[in-house]
Amino acid sequence: MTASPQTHTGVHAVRFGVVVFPGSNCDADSYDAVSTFAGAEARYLWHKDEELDGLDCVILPGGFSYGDYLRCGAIARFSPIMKAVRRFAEDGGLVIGICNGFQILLEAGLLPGAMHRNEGLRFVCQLVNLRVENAAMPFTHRYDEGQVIQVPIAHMEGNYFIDEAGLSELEANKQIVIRYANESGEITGEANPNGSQGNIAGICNRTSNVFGLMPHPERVCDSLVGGADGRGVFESVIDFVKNR
Amino acid sequence: MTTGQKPAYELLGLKAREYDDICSRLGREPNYVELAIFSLMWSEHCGYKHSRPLLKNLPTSGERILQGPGENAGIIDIGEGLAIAMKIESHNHPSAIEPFQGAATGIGGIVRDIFAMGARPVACLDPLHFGSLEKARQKFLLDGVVAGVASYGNCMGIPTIGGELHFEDAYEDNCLVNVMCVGMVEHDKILKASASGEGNLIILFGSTTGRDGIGGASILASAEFDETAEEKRPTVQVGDPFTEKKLLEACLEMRDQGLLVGLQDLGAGGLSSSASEMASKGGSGIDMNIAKVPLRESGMEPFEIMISESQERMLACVTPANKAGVMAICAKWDLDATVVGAVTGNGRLRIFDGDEMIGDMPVKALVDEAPTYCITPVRPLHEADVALPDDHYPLPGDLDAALLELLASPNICSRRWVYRQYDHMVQTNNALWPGGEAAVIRIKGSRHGVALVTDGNGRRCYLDPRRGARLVVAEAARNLSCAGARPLAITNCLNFGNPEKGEIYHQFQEAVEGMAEACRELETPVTGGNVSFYNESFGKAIYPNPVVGMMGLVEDTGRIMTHGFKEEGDVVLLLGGGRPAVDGSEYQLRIHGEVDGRIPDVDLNQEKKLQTFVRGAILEGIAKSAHDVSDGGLACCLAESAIESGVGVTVELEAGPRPDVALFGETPELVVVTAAEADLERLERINGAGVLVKRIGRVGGNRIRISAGGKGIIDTPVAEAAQVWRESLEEAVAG
Amino acid sequence: MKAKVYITPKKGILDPQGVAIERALPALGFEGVGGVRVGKYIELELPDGEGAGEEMDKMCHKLLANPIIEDYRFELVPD
Amino acid sequence: MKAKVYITPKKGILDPQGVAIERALPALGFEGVGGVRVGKYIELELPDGEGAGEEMDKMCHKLLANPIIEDYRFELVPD
Ligand SMILES: Nc1ncnc2c1ncn2[C@@H]1O[C@H](COP(=O)(O)OP(=O)(O)O)[C@@H](O)[C@H]1O
Ligand SMILES: [Mg+2]
Repeated sequence: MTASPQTHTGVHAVRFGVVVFPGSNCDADSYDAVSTFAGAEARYLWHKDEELDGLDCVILPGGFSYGDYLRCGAIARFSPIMKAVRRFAEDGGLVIGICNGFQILLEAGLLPGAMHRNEGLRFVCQLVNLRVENAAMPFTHRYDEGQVIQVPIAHMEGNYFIDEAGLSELEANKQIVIRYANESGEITGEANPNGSQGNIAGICNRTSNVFGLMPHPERVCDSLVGGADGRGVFESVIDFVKNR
Repeated sequence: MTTGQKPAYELLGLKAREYDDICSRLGREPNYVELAIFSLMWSEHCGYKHSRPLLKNLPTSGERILQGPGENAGIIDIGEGLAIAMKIESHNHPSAIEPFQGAATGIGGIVRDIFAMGARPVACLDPLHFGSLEKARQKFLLDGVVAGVASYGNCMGIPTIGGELHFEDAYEDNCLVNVMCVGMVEHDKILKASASGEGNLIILFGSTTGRDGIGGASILASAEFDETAEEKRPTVQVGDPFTEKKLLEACLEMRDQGLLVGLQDLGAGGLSSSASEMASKGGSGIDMNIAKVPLRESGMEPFEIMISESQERMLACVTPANKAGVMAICAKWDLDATVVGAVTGNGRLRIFDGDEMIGDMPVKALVDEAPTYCITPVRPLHEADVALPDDHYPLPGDLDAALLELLASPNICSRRWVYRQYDHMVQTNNALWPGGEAAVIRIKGSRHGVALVTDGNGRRCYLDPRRGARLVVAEAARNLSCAGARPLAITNCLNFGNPEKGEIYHQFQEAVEGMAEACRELETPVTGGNVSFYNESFGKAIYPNPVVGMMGLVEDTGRIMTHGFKEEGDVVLLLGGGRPAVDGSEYQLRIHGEVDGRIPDVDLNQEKKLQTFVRGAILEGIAKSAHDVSDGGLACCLAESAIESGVGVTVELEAGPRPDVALFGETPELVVVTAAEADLERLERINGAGVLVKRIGRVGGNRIRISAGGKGIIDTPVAEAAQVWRESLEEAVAG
Repeated sequence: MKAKVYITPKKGILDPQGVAIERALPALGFEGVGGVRVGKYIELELPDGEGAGEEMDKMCHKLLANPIIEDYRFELVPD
Repeated sequence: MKAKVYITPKKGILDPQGVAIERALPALGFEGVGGVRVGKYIELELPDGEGAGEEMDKMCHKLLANPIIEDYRFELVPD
């Protein structure tokens, strides 16, 4: 492991790595978003890299890795870097998969379940309301439980599926982190943009260090371009790492 | 000759005279490979045979224009060492045959044009025109085209942030699918499509070459459709946005490492066109070895390899020293790359199959010397000299119902069904989301932004092509001004019928001249564009439709204007001297079922003053909303601002034209602005040019209320208007 | 009866999915695989009767396949 | 040899594409069609040899199908 970089105040900057797969297209957005936070720094990771040196959090960004041909995330999960990501997660490292990144985490088995095509069979790009179901984990502790935030989605396959047993387990372990809701935080069929089971928009693993979500928090970190409700995700990570 | 086999040149679409011309330029008869290449380069699509002389009239230079027409895209300086590359193109014929793949490969093609200039694509816009949605076929086309744009643009990670959507019977057999792409580039990184330096290498990279798209450009875009359209189908190409995304990243890496002498995409005309254009721009020649081209299919003929339009391929000119660098980048992105040729000094395109030379043509003859034709223009009978009187049509009994019907018109209602399918947020630059006057993207790390809009109105151009084209340019500029941006330049796509006919040629000539006048007056030079002829079937042409893509500069992204009302009590002002008319309006078509009369002409000088004033009011922080009066007239303009905000409005008009004309008549040179009472004096002070300002009402309540001469003529709840406006398109598509 | 429909990209038409899979396979430890073509496989139940074959053909042509870029064939299996 | 792979949505699991097709059919004049399930059909060439079946099974399980929501079967056809 290489030595940790230090900021001039002597405090560790929180180090994010953004994985670039061929076909990733939210890699730069994630990188740019992270770079706006004081005390954070970002670097790109190439999908053929086999090591993750000195990182605090790995982002699997949105996009169409390998064109999303065959199935979303199906080919990307075999990239060399995914072996390193798996080890990193097993050692307690923070991993966040956004949109295509979430799909890759599912395909890789780092999170349970699978994605279907959206119920309406069309690509859906819009702001949605999300209710924070679990605000006691590394990626959301800056939000309040039950808080409603506005974050955009943009996907063709975000219709989350898991079998009954798996669902009970998710619920029992508080692994459902965010759900699609209406403005007042009610979980309704109308508020569900893609047919996801239980309006699930994002889940984590049992140890809550791996987080996958279809909405794009990196797109709402600047009110000039649509809002700032996504900042909490990155602020949560930064806080969590600093206080670890 | 009535029987027997037609000569080869004729089957390839060349005229006898053109064939003789080729022979004299070669000093002999061409062989089949050469003939195929000539027929492609001298097709309407590549050779601009009927448009070149007229396009010369367009203004193309200006202080900010770094690159005018001639390269893959135009380039406009936006300061701070940055520039915008932009270009629009049609994919009408391929989309009519296979809407999904036609639209997808349309996006693919225009995006390649942008990164061929060394620019990173930051936005796409898609002006679309179909026949009436009441027909199942039109729904199928719309659905497929939108899904195709979405699939390609979304995968590439380029936000589709604007466009247009019109439905009119004239497009029933010939839909228009125009696509525009905009890119960002630093001045010193701009690339050109030129091949120079004897001994430099020509590298082909990207997808393999197959039979798909053989003859696509020349056959599809240079002929009318008829019963044989079915037979032309095998030329359909399938888009591969994943490969294109890798191509994009690889090309920009090559650019950053300074590895390229020139870069060119392969579009219509395939290798023939790309290679000869690169040689032409570099003042050089190219020797091309087709035996080196990686093929997707076995048994391809040499001429097929030269004219294949397989997608997702690029051609680079590279010094021998930089070859390894280029190859390494291609390997990194898992792209095939092959040296297929070399630059020579002889000014010829020579084709080799291994050691055997199978073609030898002067580059200049191929690229610059396609014959041009001027047709005697004939003014069509339907073009009228006078406008209709205000009382030409009976006054509708229920004006509220007429307003709702217009708001529900597929030409006016919300386009959310479309843009929801486009990833319009990726790259996180959207300072203004789709649905407003114009799209605005920020420039990261700068206060500046870029505003973008497309505009085309075939119906008006049909009634008067010159006035129509002037109006299209003026309206595009007005939309940008209403968003707070200063219009800088346009790109354009000229969609017309068969130019060999006098009436079509007349429409084309008038429209180009009208566009030129407006661009000159409004100081928005033309940086490039595209011509799409032969948009006609069974002898019936589309409406003449010059589509304009315009960009403007936003000085401060903190000062962008939107059209929704902002606050109860704000004063509603009508700016400008335009007089509404029914001729060519959506009201005329929708309520009275006609397209007739003569559209008003735009006073470009007044228009310019009006726009300067509107921008001033925005920059000074006086205007709180701005919206131009366009489709559906003043009533729809007010309703849209009310719907956007959920706040109503009360307006009192003077007794003037008949109520329906006042409400729904269309006119250039009118903008609705709202402002706080306290700011009105300041507004007056900045009105140096004396633009007409009328105070017409106040924002407030939850109804849209309009009276004229003291008599109420509209009283509609905002919620009701909002509902029909929001839901109509989705219902029309589903129903 | 039951119908099984096989839809494949037309010969000579690019199959981006097939190409992407083929290129990825070696890295996954599958060497020497070529000619990957990805199509659709659709199963459905339709009413028994005389014209079932014709009906299926029409259905494939109009909806299930895109005859411009895809070939199709189907089998009818009595229940 | 050649392999033909059939991938189908698991029984009892939602198939949004199948549902959409089923809904669209009556409007196109196809009545009484039900149980539409949309899957994938993949053809590929693989090296002849002993373990071809095992190899294919692994490829299907690991890559071509997602065993959580999809079933697969394949046929090997000697050239
Ligand atoms: N085909 C399309 N794709 C994406 N956005 C579109 C499309 N058509 C229209 N829009 C967007 O919808 C909004 C309204 O369109 P339109 O009614 O044509 O505007 P205007 O009346 O200002 O000309 C604009 O933001 C426009 O960019
Ligand atoms: Mg407008």
